[in-house]
Amino acid sequence: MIVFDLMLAAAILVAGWSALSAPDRTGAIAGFLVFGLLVALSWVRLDAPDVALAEAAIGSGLTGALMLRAAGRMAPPAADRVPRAQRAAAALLACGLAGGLAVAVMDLPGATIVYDPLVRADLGQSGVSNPVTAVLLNFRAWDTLLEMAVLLAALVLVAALGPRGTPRPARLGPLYTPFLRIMAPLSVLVAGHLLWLGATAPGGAFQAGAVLCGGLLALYFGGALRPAAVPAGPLWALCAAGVAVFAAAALAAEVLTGTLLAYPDGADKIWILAIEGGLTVSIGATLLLLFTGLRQGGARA
Amino acid sequence: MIELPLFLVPGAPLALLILFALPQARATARALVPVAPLPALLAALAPVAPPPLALDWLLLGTRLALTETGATFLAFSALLWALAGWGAERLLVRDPARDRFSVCLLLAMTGNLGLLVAQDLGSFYAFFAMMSLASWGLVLHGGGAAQVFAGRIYIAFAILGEVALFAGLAMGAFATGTYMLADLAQPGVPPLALALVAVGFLIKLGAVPLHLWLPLAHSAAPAPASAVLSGAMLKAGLFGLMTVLPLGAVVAPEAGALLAAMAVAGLLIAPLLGLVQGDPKAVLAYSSIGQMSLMALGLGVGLAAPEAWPAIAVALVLLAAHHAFAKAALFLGVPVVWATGIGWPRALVLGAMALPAAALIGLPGTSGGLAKDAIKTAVAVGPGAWAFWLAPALFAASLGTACLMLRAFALLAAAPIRAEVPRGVALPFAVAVGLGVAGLALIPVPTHAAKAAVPSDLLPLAMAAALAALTLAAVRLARVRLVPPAPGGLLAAFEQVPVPAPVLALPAPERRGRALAPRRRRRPDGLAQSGGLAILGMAAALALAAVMLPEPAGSANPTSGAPAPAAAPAQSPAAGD
Amino acid sequence: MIETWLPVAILMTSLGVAPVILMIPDGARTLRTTVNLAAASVKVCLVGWLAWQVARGTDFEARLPVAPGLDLVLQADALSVLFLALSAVLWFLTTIYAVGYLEGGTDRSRFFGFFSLCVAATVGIAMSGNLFTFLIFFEVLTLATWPLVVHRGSAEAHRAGRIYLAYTLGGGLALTLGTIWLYALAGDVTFTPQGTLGNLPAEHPVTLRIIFLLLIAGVGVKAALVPLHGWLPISMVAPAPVSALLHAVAVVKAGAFGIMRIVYDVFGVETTQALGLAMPLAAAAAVTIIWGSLRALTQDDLKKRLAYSTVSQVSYITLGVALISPVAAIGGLAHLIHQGIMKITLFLAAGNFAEGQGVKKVSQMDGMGRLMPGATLAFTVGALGMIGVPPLAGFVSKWYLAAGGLDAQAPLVIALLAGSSLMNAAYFLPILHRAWFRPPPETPAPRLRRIGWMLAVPPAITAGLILAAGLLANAPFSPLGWTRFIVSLEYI
Amino acid sequence: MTDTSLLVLLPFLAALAATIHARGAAGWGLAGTVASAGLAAHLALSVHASGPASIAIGGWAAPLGITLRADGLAALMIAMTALVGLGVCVQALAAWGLRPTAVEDPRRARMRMGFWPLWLSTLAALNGLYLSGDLFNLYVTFEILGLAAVGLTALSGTRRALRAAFDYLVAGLAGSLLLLLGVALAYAAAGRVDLGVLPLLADSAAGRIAIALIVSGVGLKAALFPLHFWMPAAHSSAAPAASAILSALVVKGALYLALRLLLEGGLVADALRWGLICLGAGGMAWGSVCALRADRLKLLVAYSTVAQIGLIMLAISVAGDPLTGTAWQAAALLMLSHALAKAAMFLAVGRIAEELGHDRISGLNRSDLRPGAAEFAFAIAAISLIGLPPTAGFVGKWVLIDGLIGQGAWPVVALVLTGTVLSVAYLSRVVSRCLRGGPHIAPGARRPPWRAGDVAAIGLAFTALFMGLLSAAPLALLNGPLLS
Repeated sequence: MIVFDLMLAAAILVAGWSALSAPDRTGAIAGFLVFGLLVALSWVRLDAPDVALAEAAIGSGLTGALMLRAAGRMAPPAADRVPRAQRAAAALLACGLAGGLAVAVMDLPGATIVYDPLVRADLGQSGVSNPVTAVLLNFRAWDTLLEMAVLLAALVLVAALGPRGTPRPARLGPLYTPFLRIMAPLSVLVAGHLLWLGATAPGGAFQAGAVLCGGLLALYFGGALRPAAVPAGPLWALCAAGVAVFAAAALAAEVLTGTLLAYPDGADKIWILAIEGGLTVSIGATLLLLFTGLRQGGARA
Repeated sequence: MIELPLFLVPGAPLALLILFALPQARATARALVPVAPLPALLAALAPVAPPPLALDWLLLGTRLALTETGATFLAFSALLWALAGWGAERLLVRDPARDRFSVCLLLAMTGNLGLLVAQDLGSFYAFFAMMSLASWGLVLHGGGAAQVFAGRIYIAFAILGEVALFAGLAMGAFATGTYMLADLAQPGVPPLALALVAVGFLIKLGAVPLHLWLPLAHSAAPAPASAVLSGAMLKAGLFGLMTVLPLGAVVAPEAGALLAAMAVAGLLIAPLLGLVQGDPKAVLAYSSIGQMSLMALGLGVGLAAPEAWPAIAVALVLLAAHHAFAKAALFLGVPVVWATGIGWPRALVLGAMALPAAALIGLPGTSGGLAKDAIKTAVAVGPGAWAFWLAPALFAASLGTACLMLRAFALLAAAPIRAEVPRGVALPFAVAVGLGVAGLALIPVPTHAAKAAVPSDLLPLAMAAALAALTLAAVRLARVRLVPPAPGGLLAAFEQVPVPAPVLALPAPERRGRALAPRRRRRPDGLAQSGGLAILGMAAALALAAVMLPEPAGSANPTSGAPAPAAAPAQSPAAGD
Repeated sequence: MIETWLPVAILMTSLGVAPVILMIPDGARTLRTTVNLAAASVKVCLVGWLAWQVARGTDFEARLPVAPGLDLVLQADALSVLFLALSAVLWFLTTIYAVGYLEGGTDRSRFFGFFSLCVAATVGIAMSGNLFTFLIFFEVLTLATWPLVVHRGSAEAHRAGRIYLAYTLGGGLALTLGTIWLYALAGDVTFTPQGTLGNLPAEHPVTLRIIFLLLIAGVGVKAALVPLHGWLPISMVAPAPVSALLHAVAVVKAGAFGIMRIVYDVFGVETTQALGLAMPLAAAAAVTIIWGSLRALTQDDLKKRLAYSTVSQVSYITLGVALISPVAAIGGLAHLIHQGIMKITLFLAAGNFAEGQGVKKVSQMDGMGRLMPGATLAFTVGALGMIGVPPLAGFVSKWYLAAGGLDAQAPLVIALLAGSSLMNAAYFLPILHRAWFRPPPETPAPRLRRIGWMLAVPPAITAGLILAAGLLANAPFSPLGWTRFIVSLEYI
Repeated sequence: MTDTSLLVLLPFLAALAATIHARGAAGWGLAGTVASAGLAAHLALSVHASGPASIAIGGWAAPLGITLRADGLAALMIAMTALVGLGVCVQALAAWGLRPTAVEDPRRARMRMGFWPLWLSTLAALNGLYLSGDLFNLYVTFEILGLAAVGLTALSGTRRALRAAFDYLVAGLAGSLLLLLGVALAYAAAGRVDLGVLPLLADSAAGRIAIALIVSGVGLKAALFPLHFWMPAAHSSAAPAASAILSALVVKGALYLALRLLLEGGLVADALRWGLICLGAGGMAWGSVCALRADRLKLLVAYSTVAQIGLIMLAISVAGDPLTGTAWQAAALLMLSHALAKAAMFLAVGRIAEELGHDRISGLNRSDLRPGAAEFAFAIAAISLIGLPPTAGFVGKWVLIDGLIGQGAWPVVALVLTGTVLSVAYLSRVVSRCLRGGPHIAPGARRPPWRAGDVAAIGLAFTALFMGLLSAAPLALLNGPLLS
């Protein structure tokens, strides 16, 4: 397997280089997509399927699609020659940084990761058996809450900056409709499954949300879903709902137990599932909106 | 007779001064100027001297008192000031700036009268300065180029004198620990202090070589002002010296010799310079220098021979009083001459002027004769070694005075008539002549029994007449024409007429550009390009530094790398670490 | 018994009024003048009451902790009262003058607002009870003066403002550094008679010398010690009341007052002498006296001549402090008041010349005595006082300084005073000569404006004060009497 | 300590509400800000009264869980944020209104609807940041902060603002990346990510590199010279209220983290100190020079931020052991004073530009229109920035120099003084032009009436001014024990 790993590492480097050195935007984005997939693969190799899934879906897929869409709307890049000296300096500095990092990695004292025993010890009290979910939604739920805020902030940002009009994809042909008829319910199903699975195995709200978003995007490209036609309020409310549920749950827990985000004894799983459910919907809607670039205020002309 | 409070001596002219501040009251005030010195005169003439006065709150603690010497000085000064005030009122009747003159006159009067009764340093110095500075206004009054020049020289010397006086008085006060003027004459006062004080007074007295201001000022000032300048104010210097020098108490032959040398120089130089003057007032001024030098001589002898001092003091007072009246009468006569046409009126005036002139020359029977005799007698007691040249010096003085008088009369006789001089000036002059004749009888002077007149007393006058005749003849025969030099002797070389307004301060060159803001560039925010480079550089540098740098000392943490504390998570909310 | 309210009230009569005035619209002249004058009169009364209480021995202190070890302290001792009285009385007079002077001008609310602020700063300086408080008000003074210097808004005024700011803030920096250093060394530096440093001088002689240098350099800028005096003549572009009150009185006096506080109440006279600091300070003052006079001789601009004269005269105060002799101290302290009233008279009169006849140069002064007799008379009194002519105020301070020089075994001081007096005469008397004895120009410039009572009365009053301060020097409540009281506290 | 978490959650929920209910955004924003300010005040009081407190979220103690820690420093920073936030809110309300009007300028509506959620997110992120006791959590709060700040930059929608916002975004992401890398490395080196790990990091090269990377990231986010390239454009092209938030508050988050790192890193940080001092000095010099050359008022103010950050970084890098020295308190005070003054300054500049129609420095005294109140606020703020008494900046510099003298660090004292001189130089360029008058100005100078924006600027400026006299309060907070 070591050979595969080495090849994978080399391939990642090559993909990164091709993304950076591509003369036009499309080529660069293609390089980026490949790069993202390879990285997702490497996550799998590192026994982190959650991360691999998220990377593939969001980091590579959604981002790549966004980039492609943006590239189509932009003027061709100006011929901006970077001076040779600057390039050389950058290379030198990058090598220096890399060298420093390499030294650091070589020198790692092999510190005991304190979390493993802690998580293992407390997993029983967390209400779920998947340690990742336990960390995300119980032990370090505060981080997750704030990450949802990041997502929302990104959405607000896009809303503030977004283009004046939204793209109106052409209605796809009759071949596409049957596909959608299967795809859409399936994505909901898969999302639900992932959500439920998250309690015991890799999976959870982020993955479920990504899948849900995939389904929605399929509808969108098929012309079945036109966010621009939907009044702004509900969509935004959908985006915010999950986060709001999370925050409300945090406060409710505080009211009930006296500690923020400390779920009542024994009911951990219910709480986590409820929160995750909200998050799934929210993430799906948010990712969709991020993609379609809805202006705040929605379809208000 | 009612007792007159001493503060009225300087207070009366000051009060009048305040009257001048009211425009409506000016006419009255002008008329009252001649009577302003009246309280001073009354105080001086009172049979019982007014009681001393202590005003602790005033200045540095003011003490006023009238000494015996002071009474004499006060008497003739007051008379002179009254005459000058009267004369000025008549002379300047058409002068638009006469109020200014009156104010200066009153200020100077206050100062002069006040210093004669002041007993403490503060008020004495204040009165002295008041007199000196206000006289500046008297000198400057005419406003011509000569006045401006004379004023400049005058004020320079006056300020110099003030400053020297200030320094000396301050040192003296510090040494004695009191503020009383008379204490300066006590032993223990540093010689430097006395020397400084003496310089201040000698400038005022007009001792050679500190006399340079005197002829200029006297000739530039209006006649009444010259009268008081010469008659009263020079005497203030004498009065000061008599008060502060330890006369009669210590033997100071060096200081005495120095003073005597200055005096003799004055006695000899004054006639020589005076004779070549073309302005009668300048000639009279030089005569004043000679007379004052005579008094300085007396002081010098007094310093060198303390035993002679009592007699000299008497003689000096006599001399001062006599000179005051005589010189005032002569100065007041000058405008009268100008106002009268050539012919018998002028002859009459010149005849009247001859009386004080005769007194000045020291003809027997006149006040001058009395005074000169007194000084001669007193000085004769002086140091034996000095006798050899004292007598010739005194003779030279008399001769010089006589020559100067003749020169003055010659000039006056030929002076053109001046239409702008009012005739009213004759009356004060007449009174002045009267005072000159009767003067010493009116005021409380120490008695001196004059010896009988001898023909040799007339010798100076005779010799002077002969010299004059000779000179006249020589001039006529040789057909030379004397061009009188400007008054002021050496200093005349420095006179600049007219003085253009000097460009003293050139404007600073315009500064271009702003000092603090460097040159501006068009786009100072074009940095984003190299931003990535900066990030990389920073991170790399820090990372490399972190690797390269040795481990900080003392960081050997024994717990490093050790497993984390026991796994059980504390449930208490307060748990931190 | 310690009272708190009075120092605060005295401060607030100008500090509290400043924002009010700043908010008054420019056109509301009557309202502004009323507020201004009311505040000024209240302040005069309060200061009078304070002086009375201080003479009776009441202690005043108001304290606000700013940070641990840093307290804002207002107190009132005899020295404070001296400076307070000066600024309070002169503020009142100058305000009247300024109202008349700026009649019809622009930005008057701004002017009077900052004017009040300046006075507040001066009052704060006078009443500060420790070095920290002093520093704060010292800097506030710098800032509040700047808008006044720049008030005319011309390019020249802006240049002057820049230079003023550069000098004073530079000095402020030195002062700040010195203060912090001293605090780091000694803790809270409260002003105490005979010094507050205890046995520190024995432990850190070199450090304390450097600190002294920094502090003196800091206050020396405002006190216009050569070579830190450059701002003063240039700042003369400001309107006359500003030059009068601020440059003649508030700002330079704040500097001189600072020197007093540092020498007397921080280091103490004995320590100052023990560290060998008195002599250099005296030398600096002497150089300043001579240099200022020399420069004044060649100025044709009237206000510049007065400014250089200020440079010279203010150092008399420093000299009096630096001579380390009670007698000289009396002279120096009395000169704080005397120079203030004399210089303000001169500036107010000069302002009247400029306003009435457009006369701004010495060479234009011909015949002013006839054209504007009142102002010229006031000017004359001021100038003669400056020269040291008795019985005016200047004489008294010079007299005590001379005696103090002898007392301190520095007879050269007498020569210095003599030389300075000569030069004072040399640059003042020609002005008087021109004003009184030269005829006015053949075609005198048209009269610019009528000099109303608001412009005429203040210089007259201050001229009267000059005379009174000299004549009544020995009276108990005269400046001289009060300074004797102060010195009896400093030198035991 | 319920209110501690509310400090984060409440603004966050308000942001959500403002996002959803866009018409009432301003109302939500106002409510959120005011409530948050009340909580901040309560927090400061309780910390002052009963000392620091910490709360383990979810009942899971560190290192497994995340701890929120409210000590004096954090409470001070939160109070500062609240105070500045209130002032900015007044300005924003004044500029863009509370409710939509019948006939409304679309730009105004867009600003109103965009500003409030972004501001509330910023507020939540800042509060979260100050309270956080966990490296990874800090990273997350930085993410929210960075995104919201980019939004604020771009809000005005001009081409220049968009360009600046993009640069800002890229720089911010790079900074986040470095931060994240550092956190990961720290995790690898020490096995945990709570702040208690910092002292352990000195033991390995990896740990030190982790610190180095974190510091780089923080430096980038704090616009520390030479990583400030994105900042002047961003701060100068945003809307006034946004500029005020960006310059006064957002960079403070990064500076706060730097201070925390150096305070708690202890020995780790020693190696960094001199490097940071050099960077701080460089920032002061370069920022000042650029400010001296700037031709636009906003740009000058933005460059002055570069210089001031240099000064604060200087103070941070000399901050010694919090138990013995007080220099670190100077850094906190300087941050406080800079926040108040810079916010006031940007608001004032905004008002000036609004009235004059431009913000060219050379044109300030060319018009007969005088926004006197705004200029006054600018001048007061300038005094505080320079550090003249009695402002908070003065007390900050006092404490700083006091500490430096105690350490004998004379070169640094010289640097601080030089920086002060430079700040006088560039700020007086503006203030002197505000003091116009005289012959070249028409006598009938027009003075615009006071607006709420003026009130906000003056209020903040005077708070900065009097904060110096009241610095006993912040110093009392700082004097309490720190949590580490």
